[in-house]
Amino acid sequence: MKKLDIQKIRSDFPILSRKVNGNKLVYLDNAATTQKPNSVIDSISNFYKTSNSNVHRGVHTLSIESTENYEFAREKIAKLINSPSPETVIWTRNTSESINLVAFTWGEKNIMSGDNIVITPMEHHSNIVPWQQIAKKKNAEIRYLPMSNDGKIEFNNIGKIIDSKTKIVALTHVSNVLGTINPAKKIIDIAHDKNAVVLLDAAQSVPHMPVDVSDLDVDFLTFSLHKMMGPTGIGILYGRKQLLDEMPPYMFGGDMILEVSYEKDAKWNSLPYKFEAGTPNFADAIASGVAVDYLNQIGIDNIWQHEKLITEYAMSKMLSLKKIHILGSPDFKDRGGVISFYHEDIHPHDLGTALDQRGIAIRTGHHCAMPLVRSYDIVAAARISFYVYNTIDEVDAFLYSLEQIEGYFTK
Amino acid sequence: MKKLDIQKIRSDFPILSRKVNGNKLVYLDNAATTQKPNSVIDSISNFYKTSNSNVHRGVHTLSIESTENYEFAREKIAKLINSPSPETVIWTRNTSESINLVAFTWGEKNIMSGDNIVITPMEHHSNIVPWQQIAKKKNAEIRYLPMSNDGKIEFNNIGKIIDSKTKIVALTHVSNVLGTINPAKKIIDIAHDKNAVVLLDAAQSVPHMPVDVSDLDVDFLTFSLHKMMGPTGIGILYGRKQLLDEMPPYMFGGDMILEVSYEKDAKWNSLPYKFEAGTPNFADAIASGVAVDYLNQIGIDNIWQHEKLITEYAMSKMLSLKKIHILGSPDFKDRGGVISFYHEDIHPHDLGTALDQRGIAIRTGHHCAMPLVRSYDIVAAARISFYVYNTIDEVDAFLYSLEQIEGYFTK
Amino acid sequence: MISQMGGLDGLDDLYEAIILDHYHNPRNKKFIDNPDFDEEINNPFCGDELRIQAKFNDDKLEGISVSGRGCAISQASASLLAEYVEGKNVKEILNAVNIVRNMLKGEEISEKDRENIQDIDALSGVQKFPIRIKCALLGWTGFYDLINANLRSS
Amino acid sequence: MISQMGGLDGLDDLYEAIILDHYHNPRNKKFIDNPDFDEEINNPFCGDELRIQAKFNDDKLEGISVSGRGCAISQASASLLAEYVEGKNVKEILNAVNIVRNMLKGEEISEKDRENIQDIDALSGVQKFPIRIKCALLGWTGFYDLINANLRSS
Ligand SMILES: Cc1ncc(COP(=O)(O)O)c(C=O)c1O
Ligand SMILES: Cc1ncc(COP(=O)(O)O)c(C=O)c1O
Repeated sequence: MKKLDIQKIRSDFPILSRKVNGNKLVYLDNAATTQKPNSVIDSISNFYKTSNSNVHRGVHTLSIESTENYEFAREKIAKLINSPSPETVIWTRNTSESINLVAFTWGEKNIMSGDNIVITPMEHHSNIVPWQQIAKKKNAEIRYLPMSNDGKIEFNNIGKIIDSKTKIVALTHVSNVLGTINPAKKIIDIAHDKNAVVLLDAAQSVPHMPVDVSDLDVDFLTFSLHKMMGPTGIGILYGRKQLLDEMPPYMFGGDMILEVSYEKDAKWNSLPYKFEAGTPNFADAIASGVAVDYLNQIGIDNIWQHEKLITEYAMSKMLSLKKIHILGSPDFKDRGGVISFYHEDIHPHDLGTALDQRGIAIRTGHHCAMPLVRSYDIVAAARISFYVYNTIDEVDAFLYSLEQIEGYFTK
Repeated sequence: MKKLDIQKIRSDFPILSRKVNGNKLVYLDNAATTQKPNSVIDSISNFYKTSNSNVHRGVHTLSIESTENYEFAREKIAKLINSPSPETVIWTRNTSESINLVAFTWGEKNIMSGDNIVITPMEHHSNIVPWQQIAKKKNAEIRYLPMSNDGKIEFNNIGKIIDSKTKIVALTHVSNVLGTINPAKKIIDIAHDKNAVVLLDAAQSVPHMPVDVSDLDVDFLTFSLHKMMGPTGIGILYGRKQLLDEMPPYMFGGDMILEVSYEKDAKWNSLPYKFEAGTPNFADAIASGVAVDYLNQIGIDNIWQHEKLITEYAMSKMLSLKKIHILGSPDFKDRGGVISFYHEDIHPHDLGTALDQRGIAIRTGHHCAMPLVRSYDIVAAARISFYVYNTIDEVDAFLYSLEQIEGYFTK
Repeated sequence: MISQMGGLDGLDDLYEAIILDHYHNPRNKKFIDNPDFDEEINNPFCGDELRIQAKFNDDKLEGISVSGRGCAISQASASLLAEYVEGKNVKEILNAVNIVRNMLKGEEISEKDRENIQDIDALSGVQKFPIRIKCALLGWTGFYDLINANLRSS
Repeated sequence: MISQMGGLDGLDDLYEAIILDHYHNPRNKKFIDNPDFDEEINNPFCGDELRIQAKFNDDKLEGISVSGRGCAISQASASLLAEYVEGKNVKEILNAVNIVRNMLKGEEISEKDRENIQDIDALSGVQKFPIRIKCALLGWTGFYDLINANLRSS
């Protein structure tokens, strides 16, 4: 592992020198969205200033440049997750759309009355509600994998849950609330044994650790570029080619067709275009490729090691605070860089507002995982979440402020 | 009407000083996508450099700023089209998604076996294929309004087409191939008389002329920001509040829900959020508001007048060229700034490549309106399309090059 | 080296002494027998919850109980509400709700109105924290809606 | 004042004299009786269309007819194909397709191969116009696929 020069990395992120309420910004809301390096920001400006033109549509130079850049960015994403080919990498708006796409094309076609869909109790709403909806429509059942109190999937009776009627297992790779890293490969193997396919919601893993779709042998993988230094408006759906080929399109319109006539059924374009109707968000797709370049330049492995370090430090300190309760496993080795917690006496919102006075941005609320948060008998939690540009100093600033705020509210 | 200083406007668009194949870029592919002024480009950079944070989710300062900017942009769009309130303005990815949303939520709920859907022969694929698909699913009928040879809707027997079984009339406001400006208000009145709703595909009108949803009394309006100086990745669906309220959601996930539980059905958030699942493309939405500011600063009326002027000039010259055939009405008064044509002896692609040698960007192909182009017994056409930054000089450069190219191919 | 050394004085506008007092010692939590209504209101996004019981005699609020869980602002504001509205008639209550609403929107409040609402004036600092206005309003607008839904129809 | 005054010389790489000649005077357009196959191929995005008829004697191409409409490159390239492949055997044809493919990809072509493909060398300038490579390949890859689909199975 290379020792990262975090100060140098920080200098690539202009927002990190911003002041908030008179203090230097300490951004600890990375699980919601991350900040962007200059190279990504500049990619967008430069594109609009020099090559902007619609893709796949023209023989003129700008259009050719646009199209080449756009497809090159797709190749970079494919390489990052070790997809066997770029055509199985679909641009969407965000993880939520990627999951909806699978639920309402693959699910619509393959899930029948009496089948079941297996998810976990720690899913983001985006990986719960689409499945609840398709299950309702198809008269299928939603099953939850059992989870221990410290937020780990229990495997004892898993064969009773993932069974021959299971069509799909949809689970998060890393929980955005508990930080739990789920043993994806193990679950994929179990599911495949039952001929079920697996969708892995990698919104919180691909940005932070190496993820290899070929090695995992996963069927669908979803993530969002805005959570990995890329622009907003870009999500990814990776799918196994054979599955994507068999799926009907999700949206209809320009670019996703091969032929249209007034009277006959339209014919669909080949992958990946079949799933990309209308003018794509090509400027942001191109910038997404630049985000991947930036991540590769630091090294995903190095990012992961750095986050482990910070998380370990923060966890060990927070576990010793009497009034703070951390959700999920107390063992930092089991988790990604996400720590959700609550204070016995201070509501998360009051904590959030007070920390903001110090320029410290944390997330408070249900984290789009309402049933999970409620299962801890609270209605809201506070969360800090890290990225490669966060430092031990920032964690100290957070801890110091926490102590002060405790004093303020109990004075 | 104010006399526009086009050179000053041009200087706001950095790409317009680019060279292509040694010549100054002449960008005549505006119906595909338009170029962006500095203010829009800078809006994106500045946002990422200072305020970037997820919206609707946090109590911290960045999140508040993001959310306020995002909702303020929505208000600007609402005002531009005179929507009664911002909550009836839904952010989508593009026009295609907006139309799909209506077809598969409103259409799914309201179109029944035996009903019909009325469209026109001059629709973009995005306003054909979704309707063909929902019609097929629902066993409904697609009807085409009759169109004259010069590309105008014929009203003689319209009562036989839009009838008591018509649920929706979906038509383009301005054709992206023929340039035809359809009499929207007249058709809306006829449709409403039969209790049909109307979706107006305004992808080629809102960018170029004043469009007022309240005055038109239209039920749904769709357009794309990338065609009006805004960033890629942002489309709009305007809908009548009552219709939107009654529609089921389109996608499911974070942000569009009010409550989620493991066992019970989720409850949906209010408008507009019900239709905005997952992290929205907020950076581009905010830049879209800046694009609207820029358009307003020039004045939509002025833009329209300038485009009429250029179109008239180009049409009058092109009509006198022996081997050039223009699709649609020869009368420039009936049309927007779009001229599709073909040359008797030179294939559009050869023309496109040759013009590109001169730095002139035109569009060639089926323009995502395959059946329409084929109805003229050609398989592809060339198209020039204007925006406010185009000049008479550029039209002259195009015409001069056209003549030279004719010489080249027949030498 | 910790750079965030500034004080927390900026918070004092939001958390006035009265607010913290009401938060730590909420008023009117006793249950009410045979209330005219007994309902829960909440803001699912924050997770703030309130249960409001109310008993009217003609149009005079004879008794009110407010309990719940949530942030200091939502709970203190609801406690201030409970303390203020008890014994008032419907018109006075609705009027107070409107004053609170306007105050939080940052509109000018007349001297008379300000005197009228007494301790509730402590909420005026919430203006400076726009994201927390919803918290402060939860009890007030909720109670307003409950009165309209439960009393106006009968 | 017209600023676009440059010549069109840049086009000469794409439209070599041989290409324009084949475009204006396409070869092998005569219809064939009892062809082994007679199919249409197209590129719907450009609208380029070709109809290819072919008659084999054993594995030797006895006759071929190519007609269609589309851009100069697609039509000239198909005409070059028709002229070249007539009388060749399947192996020679497939080999030529591969040479053309490699040439258009910009790969090094051996002197022998280049001699071998004769006039077809005129297509080599298309490399510089990547967007037009598809046009140049339409007939070649289409014919390749047709041979594989119609001959290999029998
Ligand atoms: C009339 C019309 N409708 C719809 C569209 C589709 O817009 P988009 O590609 O932004 O979805 C276009 C543009 O291509 C258009 O011109
Ligand atoms: C685990 C997980 N899944 C899905 C999502 C949804 O991502 P998006 O909002 O980009 O659609 C998120 C992020 O909010 C997440 O953390």
